[in-house]
Amino acid sequence: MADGNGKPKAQMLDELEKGPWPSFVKEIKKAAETSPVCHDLMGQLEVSYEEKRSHWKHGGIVGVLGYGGGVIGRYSDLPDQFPNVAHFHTLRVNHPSGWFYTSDALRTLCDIWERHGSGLTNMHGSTGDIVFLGTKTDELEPTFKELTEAGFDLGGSGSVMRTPSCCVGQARCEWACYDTMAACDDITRTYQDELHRPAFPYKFKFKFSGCPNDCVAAIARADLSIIGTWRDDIQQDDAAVAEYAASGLNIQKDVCNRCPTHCMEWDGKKLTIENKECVRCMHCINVMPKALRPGKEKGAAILIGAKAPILQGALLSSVLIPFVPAEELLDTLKELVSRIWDFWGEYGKNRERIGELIQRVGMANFLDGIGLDPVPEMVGSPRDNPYIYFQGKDGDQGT
Amino acid sequence: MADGNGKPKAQMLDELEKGPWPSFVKEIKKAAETSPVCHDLMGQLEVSYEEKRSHWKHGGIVGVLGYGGGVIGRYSDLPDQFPNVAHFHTLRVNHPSGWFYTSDALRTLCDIWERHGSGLTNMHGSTGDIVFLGTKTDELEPTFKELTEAGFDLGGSGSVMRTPSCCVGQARCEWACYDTMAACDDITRTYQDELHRPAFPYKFKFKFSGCPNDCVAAIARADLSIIGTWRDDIQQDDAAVAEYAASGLNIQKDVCNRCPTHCMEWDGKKLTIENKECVRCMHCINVMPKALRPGKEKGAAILIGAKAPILQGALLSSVLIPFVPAEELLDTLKELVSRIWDFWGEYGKNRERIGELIQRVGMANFLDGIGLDPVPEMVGSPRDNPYIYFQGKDGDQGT
Amino acid sequence: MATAPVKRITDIGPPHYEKFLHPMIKKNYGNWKYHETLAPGVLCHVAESGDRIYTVRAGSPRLLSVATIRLFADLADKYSGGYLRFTSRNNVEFLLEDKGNIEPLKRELAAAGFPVGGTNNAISNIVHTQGWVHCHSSATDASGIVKCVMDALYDRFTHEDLPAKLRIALACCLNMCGAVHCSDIAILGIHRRPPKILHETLRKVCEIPTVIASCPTGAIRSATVNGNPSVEVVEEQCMYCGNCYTVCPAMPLNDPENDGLSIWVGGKVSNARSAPTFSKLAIPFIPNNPPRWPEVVNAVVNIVDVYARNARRFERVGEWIDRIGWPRFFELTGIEFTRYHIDDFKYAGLTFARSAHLRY
Amino acid sequence: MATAPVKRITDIGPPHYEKFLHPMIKKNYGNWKYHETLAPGVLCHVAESGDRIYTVRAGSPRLLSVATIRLFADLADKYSGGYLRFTSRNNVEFLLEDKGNIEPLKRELAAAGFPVGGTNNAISNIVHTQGWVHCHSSATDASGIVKCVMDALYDRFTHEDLPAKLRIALACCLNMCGAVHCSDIAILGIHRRPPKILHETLRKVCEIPTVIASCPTGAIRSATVNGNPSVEVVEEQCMYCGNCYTVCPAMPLNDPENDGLSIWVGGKVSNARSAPTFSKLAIPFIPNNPPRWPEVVNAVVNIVDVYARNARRFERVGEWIDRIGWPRFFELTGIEFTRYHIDDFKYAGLTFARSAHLRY
Ligand code: SRM
Ligand code: SRM
Ligand code: SRM
Ligand code: SRM
Ligand code: SF4
Ligand code: SF4
Ligand code: SF4
Ligand code: SF4
Ligand code: SF4
Ligand code: SF4
Ligand code: SF4
Ligand code: SF4
Repeated sequence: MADGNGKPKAQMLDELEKGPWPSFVKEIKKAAETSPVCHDLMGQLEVSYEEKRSHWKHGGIVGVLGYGGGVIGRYSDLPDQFPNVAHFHTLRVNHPSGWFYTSDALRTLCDIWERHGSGLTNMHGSTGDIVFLGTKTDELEPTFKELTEAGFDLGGSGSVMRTPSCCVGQARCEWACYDTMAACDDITRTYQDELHRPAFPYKFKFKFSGCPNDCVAAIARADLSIIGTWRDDIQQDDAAVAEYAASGLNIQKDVCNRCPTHCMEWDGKKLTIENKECVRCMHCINVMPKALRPGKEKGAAILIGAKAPILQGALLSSVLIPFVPAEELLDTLKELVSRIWDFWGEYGKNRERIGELIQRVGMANFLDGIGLDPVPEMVGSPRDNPYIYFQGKDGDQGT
Repeated sequence: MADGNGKPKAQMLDELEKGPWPSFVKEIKKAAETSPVCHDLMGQLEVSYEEKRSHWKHGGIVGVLGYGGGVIGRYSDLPDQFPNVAHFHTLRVNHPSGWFYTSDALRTLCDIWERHGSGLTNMHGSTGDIVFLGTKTDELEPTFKELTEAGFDLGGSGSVMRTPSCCVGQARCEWACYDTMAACDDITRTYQDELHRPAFPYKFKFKFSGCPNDCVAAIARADLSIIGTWRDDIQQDDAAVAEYAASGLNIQKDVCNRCPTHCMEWDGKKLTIENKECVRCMHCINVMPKALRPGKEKGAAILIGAKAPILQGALLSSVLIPFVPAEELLDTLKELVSRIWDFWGEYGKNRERIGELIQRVGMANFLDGIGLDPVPEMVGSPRDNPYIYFQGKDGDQGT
Repeated sequence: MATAPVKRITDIGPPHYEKFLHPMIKKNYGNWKYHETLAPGVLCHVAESGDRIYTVRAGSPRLLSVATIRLFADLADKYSGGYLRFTSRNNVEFLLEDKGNIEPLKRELAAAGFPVGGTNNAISNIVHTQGWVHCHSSATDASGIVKCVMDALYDRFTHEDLPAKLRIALACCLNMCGAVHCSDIAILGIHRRPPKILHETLRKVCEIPTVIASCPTGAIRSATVNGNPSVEVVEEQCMYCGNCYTVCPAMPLNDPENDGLSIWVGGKVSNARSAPTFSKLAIPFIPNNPPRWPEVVNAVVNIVDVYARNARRFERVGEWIDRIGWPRFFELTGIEFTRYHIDDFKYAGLTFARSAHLRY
Repeated sequence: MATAPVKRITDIGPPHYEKFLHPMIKKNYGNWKYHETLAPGVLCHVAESGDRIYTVRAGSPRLLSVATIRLFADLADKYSGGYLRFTSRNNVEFLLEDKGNIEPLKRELAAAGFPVGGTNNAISNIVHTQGWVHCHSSATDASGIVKCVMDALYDRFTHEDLPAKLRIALACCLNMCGAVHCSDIAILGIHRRPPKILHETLRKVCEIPTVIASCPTGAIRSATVNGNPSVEVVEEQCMYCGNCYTVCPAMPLNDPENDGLSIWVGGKVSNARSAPTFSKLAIPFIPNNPPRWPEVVNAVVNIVDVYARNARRFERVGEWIDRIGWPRFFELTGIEFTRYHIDDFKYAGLTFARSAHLRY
């Protein structure tokens, strides 16, 4: 794997330097210029490419003092061949809301990681963290020390609240119906303890999207998905609508006909929206951003339960609270979260996500448990099977 | 319950003689004029109305010689009070395809039933049979004898092929894409043995509808649902379309906009159907029967598995064979049925409908079992979960 | 007196339908061109040959005495050459060659108390089941409720003024012989108490493993009662489906105080426009209130009226609700949304509102 | 040399984002009016105040060396006042006050090998995971395939000529860290062999009840192996999900001959038009073929091309397939429909074609 000079001879990986898209192999090689760790990473990866299999062992538990998460332990199963990656742990560093940085902040992170690790990162991990990719056990604490001194902290791993993330929101998007970045930052900060010290049955993710476009995939990837929306009518600028029409947009075909509720009418001159029937899908607004905008009464819908397929199949989040005004969002959310976590803590099985727990005990029982009244917005449709568990002992339950 | 004259005093039931809709109570009273059984039926029913509960006992096994089905045993739990309905069995008489009768045939049936039973019927039962409602055990065989002599036979009950039924089809409907009545009659006749002698894990129902309007509810109520359809283009008469438009039909709104695939265009003069995208839903044809008709290449789709909710929830039938030309329908159907029944006989559990069996073993295994290749028409969409059972032992399965 | 044994006739099947077909139908079989509606309940089918057959459809209580069947036979003789049929929803249809016979037939039917209608966008007859008239399993009566509801909807049968077809069905227990599961409006008899076990009977007539296996929720466990093997029901796990009763007479569910009705909406069978779909829960429970079940009648009439006022042309009940959304359905009908509406059976998760598509 | 213990800093949370916001963003925070696209990868957001901020978005391999991050920092200093951000799909965005800086920045990015694009109806970056670079569980590599696919789709990143957004994601095992389950096109690493049990290790590091409970299909049973308590796997019941491996290192699934990729299509996340929905199986298995995975690249490019040619404006992949139907999708793409496409997991029945809506 290594030629006479100790340089990685990586014929297969070299193939991945070719082509127009930026190459991760080039990145590893760049890092290898200052980090011997990366030589061995290349070497082991080349073996994986040859043998078509991972050469990492199932992770062990490593971390920094007082934290139960934020580090993923990783060991090579070819430590003799590639001693520099015998340990190759990652640190998950909590990113700032919206993934905004100054050049200085980035350089600080680079300097720390060059000193203590491979110099390789993921910007960012799928949950949103800055991922410091690969270091040894005894570098963990020093890295952490420098990070916190620079104002950074670790993100989540294990059975904790995971690093919340959010879309760019009001920082640069005209559609944000609440301040996603403030909410994400506040929740992250409020639940520091839950982020760093595993006390849950399993992981719990928050994602904040400012509108139903859901640019942070909250509905698919977060146990609690906060999605901005509005309650009143779409703001409409008729002159701007006319301009779109004049500039060649086929409003009938590309806007009205694609409206999921067919609640728009275009008579060639005037666009009429039957707002009572609009489901706030964003399509018309997306197509005509200068002419249409979300209403003025802004806020968010809170949905619960998304997750990947293991164990009982993937879940999408579903509506828990149809609308909270923006001003009340954080209070409502915190009140809600504490009840949800209490319920989950009491009834959740080990490695059972909240969405799975709801499926297991039933949504109605879950609502009872957290003290929320059922509303029809929570369901796509009412049950179609007659297998109803009626409650109570008296003669008139269920009426 | 009975006044001095032995006449039923039925105050609650009397209420049901009022109102414009034809009254079943009047029917019972009419029958009571010649049948003492109906007095006691009224009496017991009045008790049920007072006490809000059924007074029938769980049925016992009664029947006619050599048949395992066609009779539902029924006993009163108030036999002392209403001795004439102490036994109150029903006979299910196989109706002629399409529920067509001559007045003479009906009179024959009436005469037989007046002689041997309550003189009350259901025209018809939910499965389609002529239901002779209420007689004693020792009247069963004589009734049967007279029925067969008059050319009638019993229908199904228990774990048999149930009485098949069909829509009026080509007898009076311009849309029938195959001869539903012939198919229903042929299948009924071919499988006499399976109809009369229980040899299945559970019931098995056939229903034949001539087109996707499905006037016999095959897709919801039959284990095998044969639904007529066509393969080529909708037959279109432009002049007649124009007439509909002239007579005030809003073709854009009421036809085009309601087409599920939006494959129709109306420019105010000419209707254009993108037939490749038409799903043969029938809507446009239903609205403009003089202008549009099913294509010329007619046949049927065969769907499998519908049933009511007990045990694991209701099922709708799903596509098994997307299209069989009308000429080949009966041959294909019989070939298919024999393979399905073999598979069901071998793998079906007691009281497991075919639809439930398919759910349990998996559609792909069922297809294997009956020797049918999977085609994409069988699914609403392919699986969305990654839990695939790959087959075989070699390295290339699943490719 | 000993008689020689006559050969017993069996397995002859039903009479062949051809014997019962009107000559004009036989002639034009498979060659119909189009149809028109002349009036509610009166259709005219036109054949390629130019022949026309007129259908007059009358409502029926389904539970018919031989007297009434003979009346129909007489009317058929008088007006339709002796030919008639019944429909898949238990109406009776007279098949007329002579257009002039339509009105006299209608008059005679009216006089005898049989309304003509049920075609197109009228409400047709209610598909239903046995109820207290013949079934042991029933949580309610069938014919009685049907009579009351149809009395109230009589004008909807004789007029075609709804936005689209509206099919009502009734089943008196969860076996759903009325196949109510795909109806625009379904009335379903339900039990709400676990079976009361008759241990003595059970011991004699039921197989314990079969009983245990019959329960979809696994609520039945084996137990020793008075020293004998029997079963017990974990009450919290029972949702009163009655399947144990079906397999074992010693597990009756009847309970006058707790049996009653539920109302379901938005199902359909036809493939027209939208795909066939199940009915969904609208009202979880209405007590039995014979003989006229006013609460059930009001509930159904209310849903029909709200639908009639709000749906667009060619929108079936379910298609209308799809457009306006369930929250508005509950709002418009004034029906309360409860915990029972939220599915908790096997596919529950898929019925939750899994999008931010929201109306306020 | 003994040093006095410094107070260890913990639980400070991430830096507050405000520190990192461009002054113009801070000023107009929450007061943006609309946006325009100036070119692929170049957006202009206009504030109520009239201020304009220009965003230049560049593609990134996500796996970045500190050298490249420093390059980005330098470019930010030069062109965007030192302000930049990353997107939820791992692209980097420079936030420019001066429109004149757009072109020079683009040129420098191009020179450094970072394409500008990914906006609107372009294909943006591929959300992905660790693969052989860092994860023990992976059935394939992540970064390598992403590189190859994006090389082939390069022009689709730099041009906005698709009918709608098209999001691709990759996950290297069924844990789906890449959250591929709701992507227009998902590439998913899969195992196809049951775990090989390392009984010695198992005995030492795993709890047998936990291992047994971890299996969604109940394929794991306790067993005695060489006289010691261990587990066995009923091979026919295993669908290679890897959950047992996650909870117990002694159950590895890696198998070079049988690991590989599957392709899924038609998922989406946004609520625009249609509701969010899962991706569905398109290709059950493609073998691992490093370093360039040509079969995977061709499969993805083929689907993209067929979609691009056939979909209507604003139709996401799933919306397009909904319109044309799955049979035509398989026909147009030339992908074979197999038994594996037919669902057999818990909601299987609901995925069958439960209507007579058929295209021929
Ligand atoms: C690093 C990261 C992938 C990446 O390359 O970006 C990742 C990596 C791992 N994930 Fe993940 N997950 C990562 C985001 C996700 C996401 C996406 C998200 O958060 O939006 C998901 C899907 C959403 C969800 O939570 O359902 C995800 C679903 C899983 C699961 C399945 C969880 C489930 O309930 O279905 C597992 C299995 C587990 O928890 O045991 C898992 C487990 C793992 C482990 C810890 C492997 C294991 O079994 O121990 C991986 C460590 C890899 C390594 O060696 O570094 N990872 N994981 C992501 C975290 C980086 C970050 O902090 O920013
Ligand atoms: C008479 C009839 C109702 C009626 O008033 O029309 C009827 C009556 C009974 N049905 Fe039914 N079913 C009748 C059509 C149906 C239908 C509708 C259909 O066939 O289109 C269904 C729903 C479709 C289906 O098959 O799934 C139906 C689904 C059931 C079930 C549930 C089966 C299931 O798999 O879910 C049961 C329970 C059972 O089989 O043990 C059942 C059981 C019964 C029993 C035998 C009660 C029992 O548990 O033993 C009822 C006898 C009542 C009596 O005393 O007369 N009946 N049953 C219908 C038959 C008349 C005829 O032959 O024409
Ligand atoms: C006579 C009958 C068939 C039979 O063999 O008995 C029949 C006959 C016709 N049906 Fe039907 N349908 C009959 C039960 C059904 C059923 C089954 C049911 O109700 O249980 C359905 C499915 C209902 C559902 O979807 O829940 C049914 C769905 C249709 C449709 C589709 C309507 C829709 O928009 O969904 C049409 C088309 C139309 O009416 O425009 C149709 C149209 C017709 C036409 C116009 C067909 C024709 O050209 O002759 C017939 C006259 C109908 C009318 O009532 O206006 N028929 N039709 C049945 C009469 C039942 C009754 O007495 O009311
Ligand atoms: C920067 C970013 C948010 C962030 O905080 O990082 C973002 C930003 C914008 N999104 Fe997004 N979206 C971003 C990820 C997403 C995601 C999440 C994902 O891809 O994982 C989605 C959901 C995708 C899905 O449905 O699978 C998403 C669905 C949308 C949509 C809905 C598109 C649709 O028709 O389904 C719009 C509206 C549009 O493009 O017309 C949108 C529109 C926008 C607008 C135009 C909003 C605005 O007015 O500023 C932004 C510029 C977008 C562009 O790329 O054309 N954004 N957007 C993300 C850029 C990712 C990238 O680098 O490519
Ligand atoms: S989710 Fe909405 S508010 Fe947030 S960035 Fe996307 S479009 Fe803007
Ligand atoms: S936001 Fe969506 S639902 Fe509302 S009017 Fe626009 S396109 Fe229609
Ligand atoms: S199913 Fe079709 S063919 Fe049969 S009667 Fe109804 S409309 Fe006519
Ligand atoms: S039959 Fe249905 S799908 Fe076909 S064109 Fe007519 S309305 Fe459209
Ligand atoms: S629905 Fe139930 S109660 Fe009614 S007839 Fe059928 S089995 Fe009997
Ligand atoms: S009624 Fe149904 S749920 Fe209750 S015990 Fe009997 S079978 Fe089980
Ligand atoms: S998807 Fe699987 S293999 Fe890939 S990083 Fe996540 S856990 Fe590891
Ligand atoms: S891989 Fe999954 S299905 Fe197979 S034994 Fe392990 S947990 Fe069970």
